[in-house]
Amino acid sequence: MSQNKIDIKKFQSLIALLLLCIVLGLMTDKFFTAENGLNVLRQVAVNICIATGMTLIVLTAGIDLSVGSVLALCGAVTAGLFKNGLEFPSSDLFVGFTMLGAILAGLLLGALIGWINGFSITKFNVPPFVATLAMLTIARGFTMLYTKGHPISNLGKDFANIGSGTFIEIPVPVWLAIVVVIIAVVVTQKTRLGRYIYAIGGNEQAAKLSGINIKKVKLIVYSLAGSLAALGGIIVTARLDSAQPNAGISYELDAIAAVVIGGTSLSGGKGSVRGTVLGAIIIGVLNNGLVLLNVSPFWQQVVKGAVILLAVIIDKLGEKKE
Amino acid sequence: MSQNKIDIKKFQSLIALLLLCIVLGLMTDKFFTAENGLNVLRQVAVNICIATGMTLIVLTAGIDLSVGSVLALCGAVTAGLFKNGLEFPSSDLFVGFTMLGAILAGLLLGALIGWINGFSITKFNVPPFVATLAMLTIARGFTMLYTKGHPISNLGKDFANIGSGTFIEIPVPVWLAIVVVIIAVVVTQKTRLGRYIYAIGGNEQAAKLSGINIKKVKLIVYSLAGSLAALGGIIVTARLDSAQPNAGISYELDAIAAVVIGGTSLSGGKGSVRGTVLGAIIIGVLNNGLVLLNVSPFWQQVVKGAVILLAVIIDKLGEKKE
Amino acid sequence: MLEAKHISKQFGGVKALTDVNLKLYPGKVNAIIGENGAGKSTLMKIFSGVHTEYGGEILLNEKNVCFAGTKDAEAAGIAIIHQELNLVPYLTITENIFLGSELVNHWGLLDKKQMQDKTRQLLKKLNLGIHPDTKIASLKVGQQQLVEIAKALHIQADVIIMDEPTSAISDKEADNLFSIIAQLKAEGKTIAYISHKLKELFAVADKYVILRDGQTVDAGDMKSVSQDELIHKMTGRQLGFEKSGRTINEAPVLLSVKNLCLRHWLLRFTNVLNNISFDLHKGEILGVYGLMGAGRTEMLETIFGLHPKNGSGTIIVNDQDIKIKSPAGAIVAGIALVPEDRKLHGLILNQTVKSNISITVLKQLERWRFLLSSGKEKELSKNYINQLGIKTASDMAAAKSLSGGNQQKIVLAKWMATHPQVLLLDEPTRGVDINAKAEIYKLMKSMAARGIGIVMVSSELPEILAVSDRVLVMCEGKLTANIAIEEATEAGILKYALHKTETIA
Amino acid sequence: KSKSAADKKHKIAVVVSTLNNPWFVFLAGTAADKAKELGYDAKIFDSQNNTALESDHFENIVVAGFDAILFNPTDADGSIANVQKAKDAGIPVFCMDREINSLTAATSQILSDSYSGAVSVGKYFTQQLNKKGNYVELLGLVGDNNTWARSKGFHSVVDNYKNFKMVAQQSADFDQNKAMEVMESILQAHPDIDGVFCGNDAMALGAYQALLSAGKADKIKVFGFDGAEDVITSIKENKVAATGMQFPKVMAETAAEYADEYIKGKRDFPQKVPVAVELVTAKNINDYIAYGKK
Ligand SMILES: Nc1ncnc2c1ncn2[C@@H]1O[C@H](COP(=O)(O)OP(=O)(O)OP(=O)(O)O)[C@@H](O)[C@H]1O
Ligand SMILES: Nc1ncnc2c1ncn2[C@@H]1O[C@H](COP(=O)(O)OP(=O)(O)OP(=O)(O)O)[C@@H](O)[C@H]1O
Ligand SMILES: [Mg+2]
Ligand SMILES: [Mg+2]
Repeated sequence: MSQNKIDIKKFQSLIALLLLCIVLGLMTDKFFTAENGLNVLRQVAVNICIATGMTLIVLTAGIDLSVGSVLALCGAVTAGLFKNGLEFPSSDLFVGFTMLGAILAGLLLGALIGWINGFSITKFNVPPFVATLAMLTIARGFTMLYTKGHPISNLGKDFANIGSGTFIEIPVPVWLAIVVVIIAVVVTQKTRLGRYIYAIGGNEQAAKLSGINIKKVKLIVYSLAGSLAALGGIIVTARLDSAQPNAGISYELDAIAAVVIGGTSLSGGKGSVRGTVLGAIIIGVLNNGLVLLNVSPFWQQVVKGAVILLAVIIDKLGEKKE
Repeated sequence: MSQNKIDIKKFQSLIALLLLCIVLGLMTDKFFTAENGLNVLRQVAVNICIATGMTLIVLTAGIDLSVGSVLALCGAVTAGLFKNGLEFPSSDLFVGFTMLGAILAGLLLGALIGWINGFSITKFNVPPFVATLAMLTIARGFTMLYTKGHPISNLGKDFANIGSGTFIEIPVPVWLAIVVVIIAVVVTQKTRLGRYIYAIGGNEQAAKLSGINIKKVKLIVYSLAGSLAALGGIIVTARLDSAQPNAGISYELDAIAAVVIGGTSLSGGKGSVRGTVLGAIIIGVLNNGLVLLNVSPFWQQVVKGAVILLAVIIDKLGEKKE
Repeated sequence: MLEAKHISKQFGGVKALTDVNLKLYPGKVNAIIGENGAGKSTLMKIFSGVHTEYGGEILLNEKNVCFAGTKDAEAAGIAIIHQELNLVPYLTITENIFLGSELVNHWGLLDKKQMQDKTRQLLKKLNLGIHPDTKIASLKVGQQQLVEIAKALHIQADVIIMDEPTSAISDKEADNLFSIIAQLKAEGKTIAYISHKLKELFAVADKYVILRDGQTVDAGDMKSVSQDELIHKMTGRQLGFEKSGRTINEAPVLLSVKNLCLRHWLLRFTNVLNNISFDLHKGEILGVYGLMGAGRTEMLETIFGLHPKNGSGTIIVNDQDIKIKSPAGAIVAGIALVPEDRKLHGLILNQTVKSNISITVLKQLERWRFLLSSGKEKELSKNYINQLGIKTASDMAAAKSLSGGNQQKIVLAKWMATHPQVLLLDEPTRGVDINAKAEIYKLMKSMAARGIGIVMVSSELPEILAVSDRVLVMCEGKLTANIAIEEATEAGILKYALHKTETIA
Repeated sequence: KSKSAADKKHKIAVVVSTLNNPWFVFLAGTAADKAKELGYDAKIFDSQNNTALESDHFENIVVAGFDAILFNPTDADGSIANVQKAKDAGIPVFCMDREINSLTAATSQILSDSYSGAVSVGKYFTQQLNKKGNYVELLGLVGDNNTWARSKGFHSVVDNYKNFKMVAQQSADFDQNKAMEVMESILQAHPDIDGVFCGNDAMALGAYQALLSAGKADKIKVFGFDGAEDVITSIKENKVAATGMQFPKVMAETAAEYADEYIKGKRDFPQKVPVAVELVTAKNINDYIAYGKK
């Protein structure tokens, strides 16, 4: 019986997406083309990466507002290290970076920032909202300091390929997103860590009494989310062949929207990565559809808001019978 | 004993603020002047209005992300009605508005939008985060549609006075904020509505079983927050003598930051309007101080984030001893 | 053998334990006895590594141990069933039982199959016929309690602490538990057993330790002590309750429930409640008995307006047909409900005792119809704190800092404050010590004497027999018996609770 | 893509860096109106100052089969890849106002030269302040390249004079309200300033509002950049000293006309068409209207 309910729930999120697709398909013949499909996927790839990390955090009843800034900082640092290396003016030392080295450094930096978020949260009891809001500002500041407010561009064909290349007809960012999602689904559904994430969000007290090391799990989760944001930053940078200092502004809202539309509860313990992917695709399809249909940009915002609301209402109607 | 604890708590938030003020006072002699004090108060008046409404919502364990957009829309509509009245092209009808009429219309619109937020939340069970995120987009869209993307300026001396006038040496916006805060403190501490707000945030189920009409209370709270955002919009418009279509972007973060720095828990039921006022002033003093010290815009963000984090950590250290 | 030496523990200014000494013997059931707030749970939490800061020392098998956390205690072989449920609501039974000790296969991935099988075995042992993949959130409190027990059994510990394990389960499940306890005892395990049900203690316990106000006052063999002695040692005074002997059927009808039905929240064509009809007279205490899942809670909830969409039927209060669509409506009609789960439905745990008591009657505390008078509120809460003997540091203490029994009294107080005509009580003495129980019974009687009609759902037959004027028995959503107290016997009531019998009007 | 549906109405996309600023609303609106006037379907895309979102727009535009793009880039470097994508799909791109750092990707770039515009403002600034005094600079978004083009142009002039002292350089994110608040605080620290240079007109109006409530509006001269409606009025009323007038109308219409010619078959366009930024002051204000010449 409770099993049944879950099935209905999965169904509901999909229904919202399918409805949206059908409506768009009827309204414009450009919508249902392979090219446009890949288009949408490529566009949501970054949000899927970020939102997957966000899902893990939200499942523990946390939140991460810093993802957009982390994306910008890590994208910029990756680009900067790759292009200009690391100079220590005081000691005349110069360290060059290969592409892989720069990318790893970027991902590591993301993990480090996430870890710092987790540290303020677990060590000092700072509410996740505040800790990551502060980090939103701090990381953006460091991005500006690192780039001096100017983009870092012309990173070369190889790097750009991460963003705009394809592999077996499918864009590289989509592959990356797929890998991220598969790993995240396995982690959440099939491993202890995943179980602990759900347990902490569901009842932190009970989790603690069951001997789960809450702090450790949270540190891991925030670090993971940080490095996923960094991955998003690397993809964005590669797509544009340029690291923009103000990249990723307000991406946290898109990511959280994907998480919540996907049915994950902000109070933690309930939800899934799969739902988040659906949520991100709903947002992506919506953005794409509004552009394909000739909706004026001002109306677009109104329609976008209304559709998101509607999607969640459809989602909730099924639940309400309870 | 628990009495003591509350006192310490009050103390902690104040300590953070005082520390900040002392440091700033030592660093620049421009800080501790009556004029600068009023300056800071005038600048935080708008955030205090919005954050007060936000506090009520957060106390019920909700959140309102739409305040910034509501501020912009209501500011624009107030300015538009006052300046151009309301025209019904189809029926050749024209309705002019007095200043008071326009302001009331703006406040009412804010309340209406808040009510709609509350309605999606209570009627359809949409999580507050999503309902108000959708409204953030929708209201911004309507602002753009109403203003066509252009500011509505030159509203006349009387209207501008709401923003830049003074009364007994104290700026009008500060008076407005004081009135708002007093009313909100009385409502939260001394009335039934206030109790219900805390009860709902503390344990919604128990509140419901105690005979509290949850839906009604939430509708009232969201409407109040909406009209306080509208008030903020009217003040901003009056101060600039111009309604900007892009006013209020990301104000929700400032408001929530004030609420949380002020010690109100995002999971509801715990906190106070007084704390929020302190939180808003901390943010305002920080913004002011960083400019007085002419900290480079790059570093400002880093410092601002770090100080907010520090303020909350100081605040939490006291709690931890428990 | 587990031994406590000079244990003391303080919460802020409150001394929960002072210089407690006791021994728990292997192969025995050691009863820990004491009034609400005596410090039983606190002591057990120290044994199981929940509280890590305390004075004194703990010896396990003569060796000094100091646990850094619950995992440590588990590793040392100590498992605990907490008094307050500690389960993760959105996880399944299996997932909760194995939380923190998941089985993994050689890939490092969770071995769901094996965990499910083990869970199924455990549940079978406890006679809980529920699928291991059921989410905790959809279980009733009693079933959750059983899951907690299963979780502790699964650890295979040498010392098993049971903090009021039977408070939320009915006699049938309790009997089941006792046979498991017997088995554990036979295996030589040490069992610490806390309960306020004296009858139960005499049935299962071998040894006893009595705590009063955070101190050990006595210990010994259960066989060597009588019930009255025990009560005397716990409370410092003599106690006993007289059986009710009144019949008040001549009094006017206060509440009349006709054809109350409740549709299932998911399965539209199944009824959780079927055509329930009964009358409650002025000044009558109506006991409602049934096994777990009989639908008693649902019946009270429906009367109280908590199921406006799925419920149907007629409710008549004082000859007036009343449409109750919400708790607020029920309160206006003079009905009050003390819910089954005080943490979830009864209290706002973070708020003060005072505001928890006053929440239902704030309207009456208003001055000039909008400002709350803090003086009146203080008076109100003081009044009930005294009247019910609520043990609290002050009326400003957070409700969560009180012991379970005292929390229950707050819930009672908040509803007594509304001066209801009809009081619905769902397991009102769950987790309440005998002294407080007696006080609550006394209170019920005095309210009944003032003409208030009381419906009391209880899973404890002795309680039903002691307090009720008339007994209703429910089984599977139907009313199966309506027995006058003179004719009621334990066996007679159980018969109706167990077997499907014709519904009586 | 296939040109078989040649008789169908052609579509032109207008991609604008942001619609959160009236100046860009005007630029995009004018471009779209002109395209419609020339007989095309026109649609506006708002990149919200986000190059990645711009990238999404370009992909969608390619799929939707637009015939030309009138483009106001978010970033000189970051937008190159986007323009290249369109070019590869056979869609011509005409840049308006802002440049991209590529001489091959765009079909033509009709540009407003922020740097030399700021140089003119800087020159007028030095004149007006008699080559000495304390001044304040309000920067736009610090991650935006126009912010720096204007700042550098201005400083290339003003920094040559030893008697000028920049007492504060702060960012107000191109936002009017933020500019007002920042200015209010700066006035606390430096009550004795002579001029304010702002990276755009919205900030100039905000700064003016702060000066006005401090009672210093007539002593301190405010300089803006853009030529927005409210500032033109303000210059007339002697509230704002000067602004650098860009010509969004000219740029937008030129771009639309080029696109029209391209669709009709023309292929050689000048790679860069500079549209000078003109200095608007109280003296020549009567020659100008908002966003252009009379
Ligand atoms: N976390 C806490 N914070 C403050 N006080 C506490 C806390 N836990 C327990 N206490 C206090 O310690 C004392 C002992 O409580 P404890 O829960 O051990 O009682 P108990 O004997 O288990 O009672 P009951 O039979 O009602 O469960 C009580 O006065 C209680 O208020
Ligand atoms: N929210 C719910 N989700 C799933 N099942 C429920 C829910 N509420 C009640 N039930 C089921 O409905 C039936 C009746 O439960 P109810 O709580 O009324 O029984 P009860 O006689 O009060 O038992 P208890 O002694 O446990 O309180 C049970 O089978 C119970 O499991
Ligand atoms: Mg206890
Ligand atoms: Mg029940």
